Amino acid sequence: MGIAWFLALSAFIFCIGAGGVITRRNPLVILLCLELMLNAGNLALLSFSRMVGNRDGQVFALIVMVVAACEVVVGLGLIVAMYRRRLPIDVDEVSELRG
Amino acid sequence: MIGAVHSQLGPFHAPHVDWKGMSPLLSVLGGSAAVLIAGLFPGRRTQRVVVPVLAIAALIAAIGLTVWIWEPGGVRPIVAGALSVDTLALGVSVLFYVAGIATILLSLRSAVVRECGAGEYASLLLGSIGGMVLLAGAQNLVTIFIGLELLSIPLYILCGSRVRQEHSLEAGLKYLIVGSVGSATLLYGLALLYGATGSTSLSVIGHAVGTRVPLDDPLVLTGVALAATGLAFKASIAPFHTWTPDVYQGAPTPVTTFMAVATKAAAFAILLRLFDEGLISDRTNWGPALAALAVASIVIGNAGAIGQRSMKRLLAWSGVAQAGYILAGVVVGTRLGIQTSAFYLAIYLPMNVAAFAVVIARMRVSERGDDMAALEGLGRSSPWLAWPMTIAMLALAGFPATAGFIGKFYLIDATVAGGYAWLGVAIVIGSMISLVYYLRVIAVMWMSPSEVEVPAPAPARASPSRRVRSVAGWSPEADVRAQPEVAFVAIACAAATVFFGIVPEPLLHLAREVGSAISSAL
Amino acid sequence: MLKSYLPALVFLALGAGTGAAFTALNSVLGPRRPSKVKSDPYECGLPSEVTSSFRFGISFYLIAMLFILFDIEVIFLYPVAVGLKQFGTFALVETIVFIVLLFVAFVFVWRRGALEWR
Amino acid sequence: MSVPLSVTIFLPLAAGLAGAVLPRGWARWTVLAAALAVLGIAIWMVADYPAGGAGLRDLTNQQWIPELGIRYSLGVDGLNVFLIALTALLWVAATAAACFREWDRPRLFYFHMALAETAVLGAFCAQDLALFVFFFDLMLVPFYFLIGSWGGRQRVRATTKLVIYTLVGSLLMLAGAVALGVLATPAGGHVSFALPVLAHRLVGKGTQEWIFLLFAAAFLVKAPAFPFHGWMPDAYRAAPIPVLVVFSAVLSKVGMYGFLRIVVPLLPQAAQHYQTLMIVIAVVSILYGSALAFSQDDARLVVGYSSVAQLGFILLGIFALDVEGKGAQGAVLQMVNHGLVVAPLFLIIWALSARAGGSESLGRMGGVAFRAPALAGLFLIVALATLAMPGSANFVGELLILFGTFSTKLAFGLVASAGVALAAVYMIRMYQRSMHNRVGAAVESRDVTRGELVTIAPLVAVIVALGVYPHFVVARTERSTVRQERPAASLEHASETGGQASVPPAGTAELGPLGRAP
Repeated sequence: MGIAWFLALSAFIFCIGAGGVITRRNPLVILLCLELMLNAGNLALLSFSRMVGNRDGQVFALIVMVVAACEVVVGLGLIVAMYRRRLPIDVDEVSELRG
Repeated sequence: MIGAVHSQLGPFHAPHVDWKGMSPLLSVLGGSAAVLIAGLFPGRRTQRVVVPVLAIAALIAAIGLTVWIWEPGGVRPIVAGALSVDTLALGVSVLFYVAGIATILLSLRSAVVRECGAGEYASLLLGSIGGMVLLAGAQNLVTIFIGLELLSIPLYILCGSRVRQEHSLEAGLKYLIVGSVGSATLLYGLALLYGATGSTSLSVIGHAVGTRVPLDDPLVLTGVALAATGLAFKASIAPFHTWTPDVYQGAPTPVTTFMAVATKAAAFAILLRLFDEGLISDRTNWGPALAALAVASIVIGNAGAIGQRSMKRLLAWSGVAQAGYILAGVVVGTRLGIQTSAFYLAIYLPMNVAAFAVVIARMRVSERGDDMAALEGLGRSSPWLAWPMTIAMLALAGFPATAGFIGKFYLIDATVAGGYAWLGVAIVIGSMISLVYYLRVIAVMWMSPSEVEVPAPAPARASPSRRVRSVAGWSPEADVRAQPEVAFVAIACAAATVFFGIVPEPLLHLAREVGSAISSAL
Repeated sequence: MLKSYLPALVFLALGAGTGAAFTALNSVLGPRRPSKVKSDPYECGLPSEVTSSFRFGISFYLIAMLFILFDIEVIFLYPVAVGLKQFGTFALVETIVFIVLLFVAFVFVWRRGALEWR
Repeated sequence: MSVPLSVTIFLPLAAGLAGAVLPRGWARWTVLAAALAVLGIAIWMVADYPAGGAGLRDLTNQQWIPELGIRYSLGVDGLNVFLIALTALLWVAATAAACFREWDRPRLFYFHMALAETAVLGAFCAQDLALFVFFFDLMLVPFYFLIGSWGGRQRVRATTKLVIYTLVGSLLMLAGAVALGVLATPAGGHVSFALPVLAHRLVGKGTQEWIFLLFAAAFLVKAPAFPFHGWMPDAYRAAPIPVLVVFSAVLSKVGMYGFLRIVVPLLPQAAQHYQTLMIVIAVVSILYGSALAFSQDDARLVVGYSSVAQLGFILLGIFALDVEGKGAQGAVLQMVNHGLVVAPLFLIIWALSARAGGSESLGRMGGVAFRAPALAGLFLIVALATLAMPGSANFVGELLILFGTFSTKLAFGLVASAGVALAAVYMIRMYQRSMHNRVGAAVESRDVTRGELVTIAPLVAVIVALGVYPHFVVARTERSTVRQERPAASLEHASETGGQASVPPAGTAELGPLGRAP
């Protein structure tokens, strides 16, 4: 089966993640959706690396995984800190003043 | 690890590493690790003296090394195929270092350092600067991504570093979410570019697009669009700017200062790198789109700033507008345009830092916080703060005898010469709108009946600082007492703004050398 | 060559459409009938003792996050481990530098008392 | 031969800075001394300027920003020598008038006054387009502070309105100036903003036209001419009198000067193309200004609207574009005259309001003349000069303007000449209401104080002198002015005779190339 299907899948996952980030309110779920977006990128990288036949994409994917982990940890840290401050954990309530 | 990027399974050649060229980056990152460890040692002197001195020393060393390896024209690869040093990278990195020094000076007495610890604070700051330097010198999609993340993640933490302040945490979380969306979008765009051209090296991509790969290749187009979007988030270009006011307001003000000047410079450095060097051949496709973004930023930013009372939000909105001006230079894509963007980034630093320094100084003594009312009657009570703010506002509005005037002049020059005259007109119209709010700030300082302001610590700040652990054991009164270093930063930046408004030649000369870095420019 | 991309773009649009459509549908016509049974953490077995207000200790989250970080860093060792022979000393040196940096981080975490279970 | 122009220009600023650091009481005297010194230099300049001279003198011409092709080049010719003298004279008057009052934050006040003088002198002397724009915009900053910090009621609103109005124009002009400099650059040539160079590199007609509109916007707002005068009433009401003196008498002239120095010579075809439009604006300003001046009760606004009308005349003269350049000569003469009459008018209003219990409404004044014959006499002279009584220099000026207009646009000239009559109406009305009539409620009349005499009398003396010997000005401005107008005027001549006249570059006759060396 062609490369196109992998790309299609990754695009699909990316869109789901993006949609989730936009619509969801719970920061934990939003972090999950961010992971989806990043890993969609990973899938694209890997399939491309397969297509063009060099390993750059794979190494890129490795690095992305680590970066994603760091982001999530920072996000969790902030959320935990907010729990400790008993703040509302809802990104809409989170901003009292918008744009 | 970057070395491994180019390794086939065949015989592996260790990439050539030019340590001289990498020395500034090493000094910054080494400094980051050093202050982190230094911050572990308890005691007032370590926190107040040793750590900031170490950090500033690292930054000054970086500046010195940059000057040492500065040579106009031509690109010197530092790590083969991943990182290179040219005048563009070096030029903007000097901006990062200066912004870093200013930030450390501004935060000497601020509550952030007390709440998250001096070592962590300085280390995160230096780490972020390291990421910016990496980004500015990136020759490779992977390096771009690493640099961007190394830049962003410490900033997420710094935004939330006032763990006892709800706004701060919220700002951190919000910035994390929006920033990560930006990174993910950028990543996907980079992935598509890689897929289209089969390489992660900018130069290879640049050659491939238009020759091997057609200009209208769907992958290239989608990739460029997504990458532009991702970077627009970082540079807070409308319509991807919505996070800016909230985050700027919530974050600790020194951090806001840093984000306002350094992050913007880094984002534009990579925008220049990616579009005016890597994808210049595809300009016919991305040119109009970026031009539209620029106009949107100019209009939305200026319109949004009009209604603001909070100085930090006002500066955030004006930052969106100024991003639009700078983007105009990127759109033009000529060497003149690149020089203009570089020059404007350079003068944008003193203008904004001066304004933020005054805001910080006021926030510490006035219970009105960053509200515009905190500046009321400043011209009478403390002209040494009022003048820097006045000069900063006049410069941002583009009045003559300030660097802002030369910047506007240069921008319009570049746009007209580059065949984007209408963009120049858009800049002019934007400046007209911006007068409304810049002048209001000046009016509040000089023309409203002043009232005697008794310096009193804002309760929100005084109460937590009592509960500070031994990490930072000095009294909140330190905030209330005169803040020589803040005044110094403000006055120095204002002086620089005026100086470069009257004698811009040296800066313009540097800008031309920076422009000479990008050889592919029209 | 170009043809093979078109499905991707089609799916990009499709994906966006579906994602939006489903979330919209959910919010519009998704029935909301919360019941005791549904809200229970376990469908069967004994009713769980854990009350909703229960929280793990903060230090649990702390340790967990540190674990994720240090654990994920190991990824970088794999590519080197695969072909250390071809890579030779350069990769070895790089790896050592990397581990030293990790060690700095570890020292920091340890001295800052993040590892004590409070 | 004489003092370098840079010294003349930056002397006031230096004095202002010195005053800002010296003890509180000294500021006024340092600034006043500097103004007097500048006046002395200016008088020397005028005296030294040969009748019938045309070339630029006292040239200063150095690199400033070669990167952008901007040069720091200054020069004096017949066109601006009298405007410089006017500026110096009126600043002395205004500063002296200010010295007799106590001001809050005096050091700041006098610093801004000095900065303003520097900026105005710079704008008049600049021979480089970018440098002109630089000073033109810089003028705004001190006046923003002067009106906003020391003005009357609603001063902040007024000054903000003023700055936004004028800077919108200035920014458009900035865009126009840069566009002109860049588009005029021949392929491979270096961009240059030096006026003589630009006069050689005329851009295409289409380009000229849109750039012309940008410049016109800036200068008409500054004037102010009819549709762009929205800021005028508020600003005039709010401004403190010494500031208002220089503001109304000098700053409005900078706009008109800009037309003569930049627009007409550099954009001749556009000037020709928009001649009718500009003349219509001028005539409407004359009629509108006169009408409103007649209906105002606030003495300041009577003068304010009268200057709208007067500037209409000047604009009319500039765009008469007659071959002999009569209109332009009249315009230059009229710039000087108007400055000379407006300044004492405001000072007299100040004196009157001091007698009428601080009120400046004509309704509250009246009957002052009985016990103040000297003041009344001064006022009468100024009023007669304003309404262009035969024998006053204003009469000559308006006559020249009208002659120029008759020779090109007869109909408009006839309409405009109605303005002369209207001027008589509103000036005499103002004089009667304030001086004669029934004694106002709160009026306690007394004759001129020493301070008032010192500030007003010299100006009146100059008015009389010019009235006696206007040729002094005309002879010195003639050739420079005609030279500025020649390209556009000859164009018109060509269009009349149907022939295609070649456009001789303006302002380069006796002048080496100022452009940046390649």
